[in-house]
Amino acid sequence: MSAVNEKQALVDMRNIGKSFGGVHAVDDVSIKLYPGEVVALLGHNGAGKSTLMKMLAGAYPIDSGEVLISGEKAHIRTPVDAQRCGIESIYQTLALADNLDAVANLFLGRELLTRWNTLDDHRMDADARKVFHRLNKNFKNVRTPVRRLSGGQRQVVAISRAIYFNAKILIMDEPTAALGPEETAMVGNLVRQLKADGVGIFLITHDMPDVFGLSDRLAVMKNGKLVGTYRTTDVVEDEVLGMIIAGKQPEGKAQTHHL
Amino acid sequence: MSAVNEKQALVDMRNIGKSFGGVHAVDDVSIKLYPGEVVALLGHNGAGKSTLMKMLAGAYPIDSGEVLISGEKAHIRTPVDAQRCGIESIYQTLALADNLDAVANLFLGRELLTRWNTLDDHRMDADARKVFHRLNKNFKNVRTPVRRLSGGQRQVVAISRAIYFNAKILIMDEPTAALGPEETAMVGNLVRQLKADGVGIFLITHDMPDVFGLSDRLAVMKNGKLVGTYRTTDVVEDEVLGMIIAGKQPEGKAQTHHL
Amino acid sequence: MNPVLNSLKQAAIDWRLVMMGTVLAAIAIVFNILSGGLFMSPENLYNIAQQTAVVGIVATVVVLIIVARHIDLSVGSVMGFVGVLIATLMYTAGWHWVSASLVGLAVAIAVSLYQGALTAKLGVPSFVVTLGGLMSFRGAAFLVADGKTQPVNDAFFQRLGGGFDGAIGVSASWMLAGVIVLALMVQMWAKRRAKASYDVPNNPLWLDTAIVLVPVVIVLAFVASMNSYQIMNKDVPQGVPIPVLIWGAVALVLSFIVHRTRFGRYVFAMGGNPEAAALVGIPVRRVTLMLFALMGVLITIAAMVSIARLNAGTNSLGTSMELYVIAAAVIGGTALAGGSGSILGSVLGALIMQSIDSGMLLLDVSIGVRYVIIGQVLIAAVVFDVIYRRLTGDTV
Amino acid sequence: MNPVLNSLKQAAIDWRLVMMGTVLAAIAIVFNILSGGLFMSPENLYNIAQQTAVVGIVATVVVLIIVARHIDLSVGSVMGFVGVLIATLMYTAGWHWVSASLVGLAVAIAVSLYQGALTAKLGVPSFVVTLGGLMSFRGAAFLVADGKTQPVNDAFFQRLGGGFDGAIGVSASWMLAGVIVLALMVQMWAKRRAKASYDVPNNPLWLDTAIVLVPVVIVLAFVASMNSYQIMNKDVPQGVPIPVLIWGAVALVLSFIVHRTRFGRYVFAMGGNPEAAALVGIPVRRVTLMLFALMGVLITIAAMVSIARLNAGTNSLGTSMELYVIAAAVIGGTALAGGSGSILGSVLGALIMQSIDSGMLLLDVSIGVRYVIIGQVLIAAVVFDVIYRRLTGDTV
Amino acid sequence: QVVGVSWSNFQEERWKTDEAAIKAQLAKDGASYISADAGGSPEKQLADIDSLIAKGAKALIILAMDKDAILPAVNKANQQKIPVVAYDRLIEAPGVFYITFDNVEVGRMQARAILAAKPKGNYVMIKGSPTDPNANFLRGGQQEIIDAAVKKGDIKIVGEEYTDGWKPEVAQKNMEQIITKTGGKIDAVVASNDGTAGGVVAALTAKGIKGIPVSGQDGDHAALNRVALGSQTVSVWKDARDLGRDAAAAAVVLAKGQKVAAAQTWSGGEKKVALQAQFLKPVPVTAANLDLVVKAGWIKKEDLCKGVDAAKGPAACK
Ligand SMILES: Nc1ncnc2c1ncn2[C@@H]1O[C@H](COP(=O)(O)OP(=O)(O)OP(=O)(O)O)[C@@H](O)[C@H]1O
Ligand SMILES: Nc1ncnc2c1ncn2[C@@H]1O[C@H](COP(=O)(O)OP(=O)(O)OP(=O)(O)O)[C@@H](O)[C@H]1O
Ligand SMILES: O[C@@H]1[C@@H](O)[C@H](O)OC[C@H]1O
Ligand SMILES: [Mg+2]
Ligand SMILES: [Mg+2]
Repeated sequence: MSAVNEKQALVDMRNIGKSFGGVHAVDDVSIKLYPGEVVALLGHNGAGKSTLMKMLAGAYPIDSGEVLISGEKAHIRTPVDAQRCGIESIYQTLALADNLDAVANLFLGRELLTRWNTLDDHRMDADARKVFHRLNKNFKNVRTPVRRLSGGQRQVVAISRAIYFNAKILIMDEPTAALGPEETAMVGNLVRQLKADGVGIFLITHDMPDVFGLSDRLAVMKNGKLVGTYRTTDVVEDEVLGMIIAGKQPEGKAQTHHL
Repeated sequence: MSAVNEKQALVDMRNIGKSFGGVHAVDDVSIKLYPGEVVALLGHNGAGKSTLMKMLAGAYPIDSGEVLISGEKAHIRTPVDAQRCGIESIYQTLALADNLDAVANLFLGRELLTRWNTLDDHRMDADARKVFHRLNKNFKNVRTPVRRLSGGQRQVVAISRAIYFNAKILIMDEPTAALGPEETAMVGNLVRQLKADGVGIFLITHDMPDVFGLSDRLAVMKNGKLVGTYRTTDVVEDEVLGMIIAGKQPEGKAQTHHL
Repeated sequence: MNPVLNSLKQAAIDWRLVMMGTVLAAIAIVFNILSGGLFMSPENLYNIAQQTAVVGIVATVVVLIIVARHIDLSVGSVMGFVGVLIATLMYTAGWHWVSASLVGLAVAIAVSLYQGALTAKLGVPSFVVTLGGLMSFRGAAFLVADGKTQPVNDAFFQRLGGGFDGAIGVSASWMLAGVIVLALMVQMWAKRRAKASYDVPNNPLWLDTAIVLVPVVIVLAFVASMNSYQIMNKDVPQGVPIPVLIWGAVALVLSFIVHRTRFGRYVFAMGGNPEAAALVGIPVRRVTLMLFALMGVLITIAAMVSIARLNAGTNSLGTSMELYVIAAAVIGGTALAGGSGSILGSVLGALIMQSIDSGMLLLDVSIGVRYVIIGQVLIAAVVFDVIYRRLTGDTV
Repeated sequence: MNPVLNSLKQAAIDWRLVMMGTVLAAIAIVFNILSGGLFMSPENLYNIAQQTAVVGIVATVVVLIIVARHIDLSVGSVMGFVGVLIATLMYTAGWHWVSASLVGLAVAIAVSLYQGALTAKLGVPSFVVTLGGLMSFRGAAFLVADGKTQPVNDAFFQRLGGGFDGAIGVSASWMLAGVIVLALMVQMWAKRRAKASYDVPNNPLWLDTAIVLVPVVIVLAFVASMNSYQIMNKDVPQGVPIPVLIWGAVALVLSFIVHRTRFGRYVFAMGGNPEAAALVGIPVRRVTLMLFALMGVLITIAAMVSIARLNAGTNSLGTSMELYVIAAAVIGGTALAGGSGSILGSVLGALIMQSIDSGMLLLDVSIGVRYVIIGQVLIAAVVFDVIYRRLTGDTV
Repeated sequence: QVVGVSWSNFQEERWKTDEAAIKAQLAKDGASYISADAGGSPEKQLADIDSLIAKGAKALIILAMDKDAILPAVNKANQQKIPVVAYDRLIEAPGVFYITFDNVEVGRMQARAILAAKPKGNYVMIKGSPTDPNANFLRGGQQEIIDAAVKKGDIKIVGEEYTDGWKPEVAQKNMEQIITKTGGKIDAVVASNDGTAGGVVAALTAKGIKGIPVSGQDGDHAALNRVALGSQTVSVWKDARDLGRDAAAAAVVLAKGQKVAAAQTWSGGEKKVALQAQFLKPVPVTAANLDLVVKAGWIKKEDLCKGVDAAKGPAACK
C-alpha cells in the first residue's frame, strides 16, 4: 500500500446532509476514500448509509455539503454525472431490468453505438461475454432475460458493470446479504482484486467477518450522523458494535481520515 | 435439554419433493424437528431452503412425501392448515401489508371477531400493544400504516405474529439478513427465549455466527437435496462450508436425526 | 405544539376526505353564485342527488375493486345488459318485477363470477377481462331485446328510480334523519367506551363531539332541504328520494364491510401486498371471487334504479358509465396502484363530478366545453392527490 | 436432443409470434372455407389491410406505452380532435394540406406532451391523465368545428387514405417487394458476418435461411395478391394500398427504434424495472416525454389517414378506438404489467381482430353477436398468453 | 342478384323494422340480402361497404352515419358501377338514388305538431347526438317552422341541449336541469326522436309537469304508447316498411340497369347535386290518427294501448 498516493483522496465528501420530509437521513457527514482502499460503512438499519452512498452515486441529489473527486469539486446530480467521475454502484437490489438479457443489463444506460448511432449489439455481446467469463466460467446463457438467471448469476451481471466500465470508485451496498458462502467468497476475491488495481471501494455491510476481512478503514453512522472513522486494525469487534448500537466512540482510539 | 421428549418429533418431514416446471427445487428431503430445538437450515442460493420451508408453512403445495406433526400425518395445503398445526413463519420479506397498520398486520388472516362476527378492533388493539411492548418498549405508533415504520419495527410486527399465536413450530427465513447488530441481537434473544418455552425452530440463515450461536442441529441442502444433518457441536465451520459449497459430507462425523 | 392542533393531528381523521368535502362545498358555492341561487335550491339538490345515484352506487364497489388492484371496465355494459334483461322480462314476458329482478341478479352474478374467475383463478389481468366484457356485454344488451326499447310501467317499481312518487315523504325523512343522528352518537359513545375499557387513549371529548356533529349537521341539512322541495302540482313535499336512500344504504353497507368485516380487511390487505396476503393465509382467490360477486349485486341494484328512473330499458343503457364510475372513485382518492381508497370518498367524488356537470348545464355551458372541463377536473383532482400524498410523505 | 429441434430452441425465435401468425392463418382459412373462398380473395385481403391500418398505426406506439408501464386511453379522442382540426383548416380555412397537417402535428405533440408531462414530471398515473384526456379531447373535437363535419376534398391528400386512387400500382409494388426481400437478405447476411467476426455462434445456415424465407414469402404473396386486385372499371390493378404502406413504414421505423436505438431499449428497461432504470442513469422522465411525443406524431399520421379515408373529419372520429388499439396490442402479446411486447405482435393483433370482424361480416353474423365474439376473442387471446407464459415458466 | 345493405347502427329500434321490410321485398324479387352494421362509426361503415362489395353486392342500400364521410364508399361503388341507394339519410353524390323521409322535413313536422298544440310559450329543444349530423338537420327543420314565432317573441327557447349518443338517460338529466333552471316554466318540448322523448317525459313526469306537448320520431312502440297515454304529442312516423320495401325494389331495378318508375329528379341538397329521388311521406302520428299505426299493422292494439283507460283514451284505444 506504499505505492498509493497518501495525499490525494479519490473521494472527499464534506459536510454532506440530506433530509426526506422532516427526517434528517444524513446529517453533516464527512468521509474520504483513497485509491486502493476499502472503507466499510456500518450502522444500524436506517442509519443513512444507503442514502449517503446514493448521493455519491447521483441517485439522490445532495441537499448540503460538497463532494470532491480526486481533489476537484464534482457536481454529481444524476447517475450519469457519477459514472463520468468513474463512480460505479452495486445496489443491494442489483438494479437489473429483469426483462432484458445479461448483455443489455451490463450496458444499460451506456450502450455501445455504431457510427450511425444505433446499438452495436454484436460488439456488446462479445465484450459482455468476456467480462462475465472473468467472473464466472460457467455463465453461458447471456441472452436470456435475467429474470431466469440464478441469484449468483444476477450478481455477476451487476458486478460486471463495475469492472467493464473501469470503476475508479466502487460502491457496494450489502453485496453479499443474500448470497451463499460460495458467492460471498467470490465477491471477497473480487474486492481484493479491484483493490490491487487501485480502485477505491465503499463497502456497506452488516457482516463483521467481511468488515475485518476486507476493509482498511471503517466508518460508523448512527441516526444520519457519523460516529467515527477508524483504521480497521485499530479497533476490535466489540468496539465496533458499541459504535453501531450505542453510538459510543471507543476510548483511546484515534480516528483516521486518510490511509 | 434433558426434559425434552426424545422420541416424539414435533415435525417429521419425510421424502419431500417439489418441482417448478422442470427444476427439482426440493428433492427427496427428510428432516425432523424436536420441541425446544433450533435446526439451522443452510445451503447456497437456490438450494431449496425457502421452498422446503414454504411447503411446511403451506405456502406451496407438497408434490411428494409426507409431513407428520407430533407424530400425526398432517395435510398442509394452505397457510391456514399450517397455522392450525401451530406452525408460524417469519418470511424474509416479512409478509406485511404496507397499507395497513401494525395491529391489522399482526392479526392478518386471523382477526379477532366479536360475537356478531365483526372485527373486534378494540380487543385486537389492546392485545397487539401488549405483544409489541414485550419485544420493543418504544413501539408506540401501532396505528399508522406499517409502510411508515422503520425496518426494526416492521420486523417486530412480523415476529409478534409468531409469539401471539403461540407457535409450536417456528420458521425463520433469514430473519436478520437486513438487520443491524442491535436488531440482530434482539432476534437472537427471542430465539433463545422461545426455545426455552419448548418451541421448535427452523432457522434459515447464511450467517455462521448465528448458526453456531443459536442452533442445536444443522441441516445442509445443495441443489434441492439434503447433504446431511449434524449436531452443531459435532462439526466445525470449515466442514459446514464444505457441505454448502461442495456438498461433501465431513469425514468421520455421524449424522443426527434427533435431539 | 398547540394542544388543539395536536389532538387534531392525533385523531384518526382522514384529512383528504375533509378537504374533498371542502372542495365540493366550494364548487357548490361558486355555482350557486353564478346561477343566481339556483344551484343550492332544494330542487337542484334533489336533481343532483338523484342524478348521481346510479354512478354513485356502482362507484362504491369499484372502489373496492381498485383497492384490490383490479379494475372493471365492463360495469356499463353489464348494467346495460342486466337492465334490458329485467325490463324485457317485465314488459315483453310480463313477469312481476320481483322475479324479473331476481333473474337479473342471478345473471349479473353469473357474469361477474365468470369475469372474476378468469381473473382470480387463471390470473388474466382484470383490465383485459373486463375490456372484453365491455364489448361482449354491450352486444348482449342488444341481443336480449333485439335492440327494442322496453318500457317499464310498474308504478311501484318506478319509485325505485325516484321521480314523482319516488321519495319517502316528510315524516319518514325526518325519522330517518333521527335514526342516523342517533346511530352516529351511539356509535361514538360505544367507541369511546370500548377504547376506555381496553385502556386505549381516547380523543378529547370536544373533538369527538365535533367529529359527530359534522355528519349530523350535513344529514339534517340535507333532509331539511329535501323536505322543503315540493313538486309542482303535488300537495306534499318530496323528502329523501328513494334512489338516494338506496345509494346511502349501499354506501353504509359497504363502509361497514370495509371497516368491520374480514372480507373488507382482506380486500385492503390484498391491495397492499398480494404476496403477503397469500402467505398469511388469506384465501385470495375466494375473496376476489366474492368481490366480483358483490359487484354483480350492486350492478343489479344500479340497473334496477336506472331503468326505474328512465321508465325504460334501452340498449344504450350504461354506455361509457365505466369512465364516470372510475373517475368518481379516483376523484374520491382511490389510488389506482391499489391498497387505498374509501367508500365515502367515492360518494364525494361522484357528487363533485355530477355537481360540475349539472352546474354547467344550469349555466348553459355547451357540451364540448363541458367535456373538456370534466376531463380536466378529473386530472386536477389527482394532481392534487399526488401533491397531497407527497407533502404528507405518503407515497403509495 | 435432435439437432434440428435443438437449433430451433437455441435460435432467438419468438415462438409466441410464430403461434400468433399461425392463429391468424387458421382464422383466415376457416373463414375462407365458410365464406366459400371470399375471405382470401384479393379484394377482401385488400379491404382488410386497408381497414386495419389506422388502428394498426396507433397500436404500434401504444405497445411502447404499455411496455413502459403506462396506458393511453385518450388516443381515440386526440385523434378525433387532431383529425377535425386538420380537416377544418383545409376545408373551412382553406389551407393547403401540408400546412394544415403540420399544425395538426404541432397540436398533437403539444397535447401529448401535456399528458406526458403530467405523467412523467408530476407522477400522475397515465390511466387517470388519459382518462381525463379521453373526455376533454372528445369535447375539443366537437368545439373545433362546432360539431360540423368537415369534408376533405384534396384529391392528393385523399390518396393517403387508400380508396380508388390510393394504391401504388403494380410495378411500384413489385419494386417495393424486391427492396424488402433484398433488405431482409442483406440484414441476415450482415448479422451472420458480424456474429462471426465477434466469435459469437451463428444459427445453422438452413435455419437462418428459413427465418428469412418466411417473411419473404409473405411479402411476395401479399404483393402478388394486391397486384391481382383490379377495381371494376379500372384498367390497372391496385397494388399495395397507401395506408398499408404507411402502416408498414411506421411498424418498420418503430421496430427499428425498439431494437436498434437507445430510446427503444430504455423504454423496455423502464418497463422491466423503473427503479433500476433510474439508478443506472437512464433519463426516465425525458424518455417518457419522448415516448408521448412519439405518440403525438403517430396519432397525427393516423388522423391524416383516417380523414383521408373518410374524405371528412367528423367529431366522432376515433370514438372508442382506444379499446381496439389496446386490444390489438394485448392480443399481440403486450403484457399490461409492462416490460414486454412487440411491434410485429401488434400488427398481428390488429389483423386478427379485423379479420374476425370482417370474416363474421362476410358470414352475416349480426352485430350483437359480433360484439360478443370480439370481446371473448380478446379474453381468449390473453388466456392463451397466460397459459403459454406459465408453461414456458415466463411469469411477468 | 345480391343487394348489400349498410346500416349505421342499430341503437334505435326502428331499424329492425326497416330491415325486415327490405328482406321481404328482396325475397319477393328473388334477390338475396346481405348486410353490415357500423355500430355508429363512420370509419367502420367504410370497411363494411368494402366487405359488402367484396361479397358480391350488385347494388347497395346505405343508411349513412355521416353524409360526408360516406362519400369514399359511394365513389368506390360508382366506379364499379354498383348503384347506390341513399336510404333515409341524404348522400349527395352524383348517381345516388335517394329515398327518404326527409330528415329536415321530419324536423318540420315535429315542430309543426308542437306549434299547433302550443303556439306561444317557452320551448325546450332537445337535440340529437352532437356526433350525428342528422341532429342538426332535424334542428334545422324545427327552426324553419318556429322561426317566425321566435322572432315575433311568441316563442321563447328557454333550453337547448345536445344529447350525447342519443341516450335517453342523458336527455332525462339535461331536461331535469332545464326544468330547474327555468323554474318549471316550460310549455313545450321539441325532442328529436322517441328515445330522447322517453327521457324527457320521464323527467317531466318526475317533476309533476303533465300534459305539455312533446315531440319525437320513429314510431317506437314505447313512444306510440306514450302518445296513446297522452304523455307525448307526436311521433313522426316514417313507415319503415314502406321505405324498406321501396328501397329494396329500387335497388333491384337499379341493379338491372333500369330506371325507378316513381323517381323524380331533385336537387335540393346543400351542394345542389341533381339526384334521382323518391320521397315518402312521413306521417306525424298524434292521438288523433293513432288508428293509422294499428291499421297498418305497425303495432298491435294491445301494445299501443297498454295502460290506457279505454274510456278517456284516444279513439284508437276505444
Ligand atoms: N426515498 C426516501 N424517502 C423518504 N425517506 C427515506 C428515503 N430513503 C431513505 N429514507 C429514510 O432515510 C433514513 C436512512 O435510510 P437509509 O436507507 O439510508 O438507511 P441505511 O443505513 O441504508 O439502512 P439499512 O441498513 O436498513 O439499509 C431512514 O429513516 C429512511 O426511512
Ligand atoms: N415460485 C417459483 N417458481 C419457479 N421456480 C422457483 C420458485 N420458487 C423457487 N424456485 C426455484 O427453486 C429453487 C430453490 O429456490 P429457493 O428459493 O428455495 O432457494 P433458497 O435455498 O431459499 O435460496 P436463497 O438462499 O437464495 O433464498 C431455485 O432454483 C429457484 O429458482
Ligand atoms: O330516426 C332517427 C335517425 O334519423 C337519426 O339519424 O338517428 C336517430 C333516429 O332516431
Ligand atoms: Mg441501506
Ligand atoms: Mg430463500
